[in-house]
Amino acid sequence: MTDVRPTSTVRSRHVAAGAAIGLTYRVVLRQLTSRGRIIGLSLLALIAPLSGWALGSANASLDDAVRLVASVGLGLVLPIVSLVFGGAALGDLREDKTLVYLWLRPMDRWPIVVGAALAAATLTAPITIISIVAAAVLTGAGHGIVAGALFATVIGLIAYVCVFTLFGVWLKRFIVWGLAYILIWEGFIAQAGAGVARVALRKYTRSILVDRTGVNLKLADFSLTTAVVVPLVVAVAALAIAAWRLSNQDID
Amino acid sequence: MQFSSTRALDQLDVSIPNGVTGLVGANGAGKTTLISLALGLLKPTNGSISVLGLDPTSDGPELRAMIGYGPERNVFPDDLRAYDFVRHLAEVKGLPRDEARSRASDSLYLVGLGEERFRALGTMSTGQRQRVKLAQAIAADPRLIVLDEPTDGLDPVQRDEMLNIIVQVHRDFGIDVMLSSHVLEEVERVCDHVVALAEGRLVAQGSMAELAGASGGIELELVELPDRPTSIDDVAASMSAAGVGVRRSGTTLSVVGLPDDDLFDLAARSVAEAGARIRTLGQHRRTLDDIFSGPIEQAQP
Amino acid sequence: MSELPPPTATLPPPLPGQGGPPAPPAVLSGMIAVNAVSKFFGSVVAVSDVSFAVNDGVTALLGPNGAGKSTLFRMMCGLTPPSRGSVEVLGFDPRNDRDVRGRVSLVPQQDALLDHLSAASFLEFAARTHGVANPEQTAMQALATVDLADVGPKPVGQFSKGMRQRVKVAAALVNDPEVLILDEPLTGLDPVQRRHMIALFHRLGDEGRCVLVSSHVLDEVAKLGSRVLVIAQGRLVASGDYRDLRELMDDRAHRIRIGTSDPRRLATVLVDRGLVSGLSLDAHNVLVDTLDVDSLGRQLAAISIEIGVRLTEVSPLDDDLESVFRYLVEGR
Amino acid sequence: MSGRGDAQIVERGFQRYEGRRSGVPGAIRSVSWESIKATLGLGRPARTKIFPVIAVVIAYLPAVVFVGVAVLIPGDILQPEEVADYPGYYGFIILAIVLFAALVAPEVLVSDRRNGMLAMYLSTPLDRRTYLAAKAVAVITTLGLVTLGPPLLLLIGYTVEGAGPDGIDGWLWTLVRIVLSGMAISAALAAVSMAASSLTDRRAFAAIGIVLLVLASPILAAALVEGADLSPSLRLIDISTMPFELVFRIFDQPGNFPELSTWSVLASNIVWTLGGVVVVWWRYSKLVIAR
Repeated sequence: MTDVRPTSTVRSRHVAAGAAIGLTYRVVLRQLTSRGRIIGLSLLALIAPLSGWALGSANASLDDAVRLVASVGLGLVLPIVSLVFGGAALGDLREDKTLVYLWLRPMDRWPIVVGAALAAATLTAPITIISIVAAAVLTGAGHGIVAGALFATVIGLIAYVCVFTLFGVWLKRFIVWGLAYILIWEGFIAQAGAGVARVALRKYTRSILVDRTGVNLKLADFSLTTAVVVPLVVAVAALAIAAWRLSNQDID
Repeated sequence: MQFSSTRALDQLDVSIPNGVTGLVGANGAGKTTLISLALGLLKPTNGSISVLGLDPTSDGPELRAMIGYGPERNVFPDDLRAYDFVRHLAEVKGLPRDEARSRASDSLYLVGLGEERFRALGTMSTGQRQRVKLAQAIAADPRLIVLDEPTDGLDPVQRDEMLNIIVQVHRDFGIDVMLSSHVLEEVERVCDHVVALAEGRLVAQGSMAELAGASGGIELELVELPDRPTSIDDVAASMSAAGVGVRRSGTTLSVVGLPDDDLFDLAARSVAEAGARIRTLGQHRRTLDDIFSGPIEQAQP
Repeated sequence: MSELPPPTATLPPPLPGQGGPPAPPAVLSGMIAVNAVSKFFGSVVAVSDVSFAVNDGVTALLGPNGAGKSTLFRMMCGLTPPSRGSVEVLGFDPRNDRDVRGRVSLVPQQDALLDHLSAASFLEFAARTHGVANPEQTAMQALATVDLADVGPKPVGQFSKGMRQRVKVAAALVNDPEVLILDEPLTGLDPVQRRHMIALFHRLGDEGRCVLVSSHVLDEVAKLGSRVLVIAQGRLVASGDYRDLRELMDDRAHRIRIGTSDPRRLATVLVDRGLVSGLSLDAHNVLVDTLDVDSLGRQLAAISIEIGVRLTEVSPLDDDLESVFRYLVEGR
Repeated sequence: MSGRGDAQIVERGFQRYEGRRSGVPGAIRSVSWESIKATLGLGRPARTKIFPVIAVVIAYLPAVVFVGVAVLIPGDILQPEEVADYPGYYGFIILAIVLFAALVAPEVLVSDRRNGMLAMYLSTPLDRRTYLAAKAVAVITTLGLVTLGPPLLLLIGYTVEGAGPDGIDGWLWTLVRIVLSGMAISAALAAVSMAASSLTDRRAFAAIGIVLLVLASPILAAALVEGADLSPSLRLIDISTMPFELVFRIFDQPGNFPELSTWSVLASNIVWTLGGVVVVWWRYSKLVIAR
């Protein structure tokens, strides 16, 4: 038994939450920025401004413009881009079995989840905001549609990214489940009735747009405060669940 | 052989005879490049190569139909059954359907996977999957099989079984084997011929007897005895008194300076006088490890 | 037969079914303490009722593929909870105690690295996530320790299997760990790299760290040190110095090959003296089985001189680690 | 009772194979057949059969209905042309074809790269060129199931019912046109879906990419031509309409976009097909195979 016992007191140290968020943010951001993914999603997002422009040049009505921004922008581009980045933030690390380099560390769990969500948002924001706001502008419908689109996208972005970060932590095939939520749940089931609609983020982002433009869309009748507060609460709850799940699941 | 920036193989001239040949060398020494050249998957920048009398650069497909290959990576289609995996690849190598079907079963029986041959590859252990790889390599009746680290990831018991099958493939079925490995003891045990590479250059080539054999002098390992604490020192002293060179490391004495037979007699006498206990005695043998650590280590960056 | 040193190796007591209810096992303690741990994945029993303690120095964990080694390692790092029993590292539960995770390092078996980072930035990231004071310098030092100083800026994704393995070990050194767990760290390394790595483990063990290594390359593990834990089919089969383990297997004869100028004469004398329990002859050798390896070793030289035959080889065939491993694991 | 001495132990272990080997053509055939079986889920767990079955049902159902209607209703109340002519038929089953295209190529190309089979294939008589040829044959053949099968069923149905094209040469000419159309659609969609499948290592992304490409291009084309009323020839960039437009031209009918010349429609199809092939070859020639 050699006498050189590592002095355990000196070495036990831990990483502060702020530093942990920063470290996770940087590594996840580098992990997410892959050329193929960004180009692909930008092309997808292109549909919004293009169809906006098509509508604009045929000088369509405000109703058509709002319906377009709500369906193509808030209903397709925003959730799918959020899914790919939000889900992959921790989902890729889990699949590549590199999460252990964040998990087996003297760090709390919640900063890891927050850092990952921030990284996903950093990439989702430019693509979604630019494309949806551009679509709103190109429709030339005015009446606050641009401000409404921007406001709805920002709120929706926060909620969708956090929810899909939770998908990435919890579900193995997060892409398939994410698409199922977007296309089937929000796309069909949530259209069925007001009760079900309450559990679909799309209804809240539409309500923000409706409130700003005065156009009333089907099933988008939440007040502005609910339409803003509920998604943010959902976002925080999703991150909390993700942090809890991260410390209680098996890590490869 | 020149890659864009690195010279993978450098004026290599090597001839590999029949039998089981071991390909050893540090990581990045050019083993995989040499194997790829032999299979016609890479073209040499200059120089020529002939395998089984054919030139891989021009008649690659015909050659690859006669060579069984076991890649290093252990990645498999999980939901494919072992039997289908072997049968399909035998068909791709040109065997008619029913011939491929019966040979697939035969090969899987030969590697000891008779009962498990209809199980999906995803449900198999690393050991079993290595054996499926070998079965696939021999199924299409090749004249040569090339195995890239066939015992990688196997535990000692599995490794023994795999090595015995490889020896059997050559001895009983007359198929020549070229295998690369990092475990030199394995190569010493199984191979008749060795090619050692470092930095793309040939470092050693020859039969196992030439490369790793007796190299003069004897080694005597004793056991410390509580009731005779000085027994080892006494043996060492009496041997060096006889005027031979004695080098001690721990409880092992390396003795040189006389023909081996005289050294053996001297050793026996010294041990008997000191009442020491022999654990091992034998000629000093050069191992692949010595070859490996010699020039190859200097070449190591 | 002289008094052997008290065996430091232990074979687990016979299974409860065979000899009366066993006394409740004492709670073990040490840098790593595993007490009555079992782990089930659905109906598959990965680890069943294993108890052992590991202290400083290098200890080798051996066992066939699928015996539960990786599962045990993951429980020691808290990556997965035990189904029953408890695991403590440096006195804390690795799964829930945040700070102990800074004092433990794992080199995982799977080949997973942050491929887009360069070796230097990956190690710097590893150091920062451990809250190390000077991450850049620690990273450089770790790179140098594994002989990768000159490829620091290159992205890890382009590294060969051996270099990636060394980066993983370096990443486990940046936090100056007290407990270092390495799951088959030697795979993919060539003999020279293996020798450097083993010398490194030795040094780490001598510095008072608890180094637990699993490997299939047994003759290299034997050089690591002689303390072994052998796991087979999820159970602890043996622990202690592997040479003592071989001695403990007194029910299994030692097989020795003796090269001599006159095998037949030597054989008859050995049988008369009752030193061997079985033998076979060939042109140059006598292959003997003996239950008293100590006496045979002491008398062999004297006998050969007495009957005038030359002794050219004495090779024990089954007391190396690989044979010990096979005997322990066979039939289990 | 002594034995008759004719006992022998048959050494059954391992025989040399001296017979003929079928070389590269045989290799292509077996790889194609294995890929076709994989996509249709033959010899694999039931769950892999769901999508192929759905696609086939969607594709053949309308044909069965039309033939049924034409057979059941006596006399010729319904002229076959009114019910469904061959080019028009594709309008009913475009969803099945797109679904199949998004399913087949990712399964056939992407999985080989992820599960080590590509490294195994390249150690056989196949090289990258012949491997891709085998895969192309597999994709085109499987797509043929939904692009060639249904119209043939229509032809047979009508002929049996006596409402088929008149005269042997008329019948043969229609058959040739059907085969030509089926192949044109399969080739274009195969090339494009294989290109998408060679750009990503995740089957899900490849499938999404194909579906989005096929859905997005008509929107894009419509936006450019109608929205900004640029020149109608910009519609040629629409991968999901042009092949079917070509079918109309093969049956020398004006089709949905008469303003586009047949040559330009054909050219668009060829450009899409060759473009796909170029992308696949560019990716696979650069691919570093980890053995």
